[in-house]
Amino acid sequence: MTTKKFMFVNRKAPYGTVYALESLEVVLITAAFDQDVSLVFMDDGVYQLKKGQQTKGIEHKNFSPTYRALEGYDIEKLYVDRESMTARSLTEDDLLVPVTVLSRDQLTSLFEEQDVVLSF
Amino acid sequence: MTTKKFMFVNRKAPYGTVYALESLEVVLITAAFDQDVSLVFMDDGVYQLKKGQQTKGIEHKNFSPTYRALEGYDIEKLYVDRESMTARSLTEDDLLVPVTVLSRDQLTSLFEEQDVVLSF
Amino acid sequence: MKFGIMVNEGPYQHQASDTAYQFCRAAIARGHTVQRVFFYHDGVNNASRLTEPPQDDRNVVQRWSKLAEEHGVDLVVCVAAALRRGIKDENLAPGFRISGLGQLVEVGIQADRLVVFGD
Amino acid sequence: MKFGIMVNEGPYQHQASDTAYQFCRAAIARGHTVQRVFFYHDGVNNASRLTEPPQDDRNVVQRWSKLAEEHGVDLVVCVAAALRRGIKDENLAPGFRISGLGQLVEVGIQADRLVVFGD
Amino acid sequence: MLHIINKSSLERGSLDSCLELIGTGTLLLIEDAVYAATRGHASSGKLSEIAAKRNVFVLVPDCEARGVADRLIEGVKAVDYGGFVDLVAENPNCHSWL
Amino acid sequence: MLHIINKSSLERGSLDSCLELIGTGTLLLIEDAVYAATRGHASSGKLSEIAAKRNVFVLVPDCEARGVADRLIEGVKAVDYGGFVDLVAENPNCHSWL
Repeated sequence: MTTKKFMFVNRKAPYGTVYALESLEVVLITAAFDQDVSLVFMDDGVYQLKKGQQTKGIEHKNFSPTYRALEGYDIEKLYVDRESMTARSLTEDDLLVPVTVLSRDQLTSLFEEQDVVLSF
Repeated sequence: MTTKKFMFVNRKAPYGTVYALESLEVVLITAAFDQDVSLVFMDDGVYQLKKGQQTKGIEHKNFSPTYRALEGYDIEKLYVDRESMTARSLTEDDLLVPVTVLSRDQLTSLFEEQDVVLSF
Repeated sequence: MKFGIMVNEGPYQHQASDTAYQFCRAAIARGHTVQRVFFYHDGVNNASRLTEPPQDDRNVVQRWSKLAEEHGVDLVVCVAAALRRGIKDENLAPGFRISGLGQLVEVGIQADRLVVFGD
Repeated sequence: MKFGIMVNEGPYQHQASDTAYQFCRAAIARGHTVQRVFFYHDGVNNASRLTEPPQDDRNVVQRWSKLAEEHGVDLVVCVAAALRRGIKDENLAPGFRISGLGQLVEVGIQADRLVVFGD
Repeated sequence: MLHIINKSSLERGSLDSCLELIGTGTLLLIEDAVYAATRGHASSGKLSEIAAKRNVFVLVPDCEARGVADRLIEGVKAVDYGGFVDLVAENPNCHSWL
Repeated sequence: MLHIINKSSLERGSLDSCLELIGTGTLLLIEDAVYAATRGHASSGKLSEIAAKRNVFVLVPDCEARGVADRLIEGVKAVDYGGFVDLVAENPNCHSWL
């Protein structure tokens, strides 16, 4: 089967809307099709990776452990926008998983080399 | 029946979402209940009143003539936020109906004297 | 105190319906009355009896139905908004009823506070 | 050229479904192929055969069904998203079918372009 | 008046618009709006200013869900859903900035 | 790359985020995003700057619906739905900034 470069751009915070959760479902399926999968977290999307999410009070399913499981599906290209982290005072220590922090210029290049870009 | 002060705050552009259209439906019903109705247009909501809307190309119903019909339902308190107009380079001449343009301080007072405030 | 509640977004896509539900439960626990929850815009989709969320997630529709059953909360779905979106008696969950926008205005007049939850 | 389309919002609440539909029609008019429209998130609500918009407004669901009938466009509703929101075979409009997320990935691989419409 | 904000201040304009009109009102941040009240966040400065003059509340279950309950700025008060109900009851009217 | 924006630049951050990453790409404004390309709009200045260097398009039916087709800034090109299709076809890939 053809292998294409799929990039998933996560720009929304978790729980306020369903996009982060349902995006993860697409990511897992795409990996199962042996595609080249990249995840980008920018703007409020960086909050998806925040450690310490406790969803009992809002009675939502806490899906943040799934990010830790991505490695098991060979999804290892996790990119985070540096400026989005800074505007939210987040550091790599605040995140659930190891990520590659990119500048805006690096992100621009990454976008341009993709075949399919899905934004959630 | 009790008369209360109902204020409808319109902050969204028309057509991109349904809120402007469905908000108008609530406004008309509220007037039919003989309540004291005020409409505020601020942020992108001021675009709801823009003259010259032609929706054939997007195949939506053009509901902007309804604003002209409000007077017939005795809905005459239409307020527009001055700063929102300025940021969008709109003047009263651009609008479908006569409105009262208010400063932020005047709007603040108006909000505080309401019984029920509905935002769309 | 008597509360009216308005819900403007459907289940799951936005947190609005969740927060509205938690607000209602807390209000009842405080001894207040939730006179009516009015579902407008995509909020009408909260009334679909056909939803089947995953086992490990909350069931938004059932929670509303249970609130109606246990506390007599009047769950009203706007008929015009519901027709636009395909909510009818045939797929209406228990505890909900379909009626006009007048029900929203009425609760706005009668309740001490009307609280809106949306996007 | 072969296009895949993804629609992430329901009918009427957002313009996404309208723009996606106009895009499909224009693509077909240009001689392109729309291989599949995949409905995800609240987009699954585009598949409800129960919607009844006012007479003077467009009928979003029927337009999609007609596109499928006249141009053989494959309209696929994500099963997981549809179960969460109450779209099932019993309220599914003509021309739509319910299937898995794999159908989205497949069209992403096979089509020359995948275009997303949402909020 | 109780002003209720549920959107991220970096994604939407509702917090900024609200702060222009807050007058003597009270502010409650819920859902994605709670991030604005976290230390070092781009909006935290303006929230601190407001919190020095007005009552500013955040909904704790939403902070916990997002993993930010331990990094709220000074001067912001925490409430649960019951506290949310009390705020609505105590204030003469309320406005959800949708 | 074709960048597609459908949100008002005064309500959401998607135009600003996109402009940071536009590189050598092309920009298409649809739905509520078209307002940004109108004369005197708070975002029109930055759009003019981009339009001097890159291709910037607006979707005409969306401009007409909103009553702003006659006040587009210089340098922005108008397309209909067919032109939208052509832009997607001509560019190697596309990104809808949702």
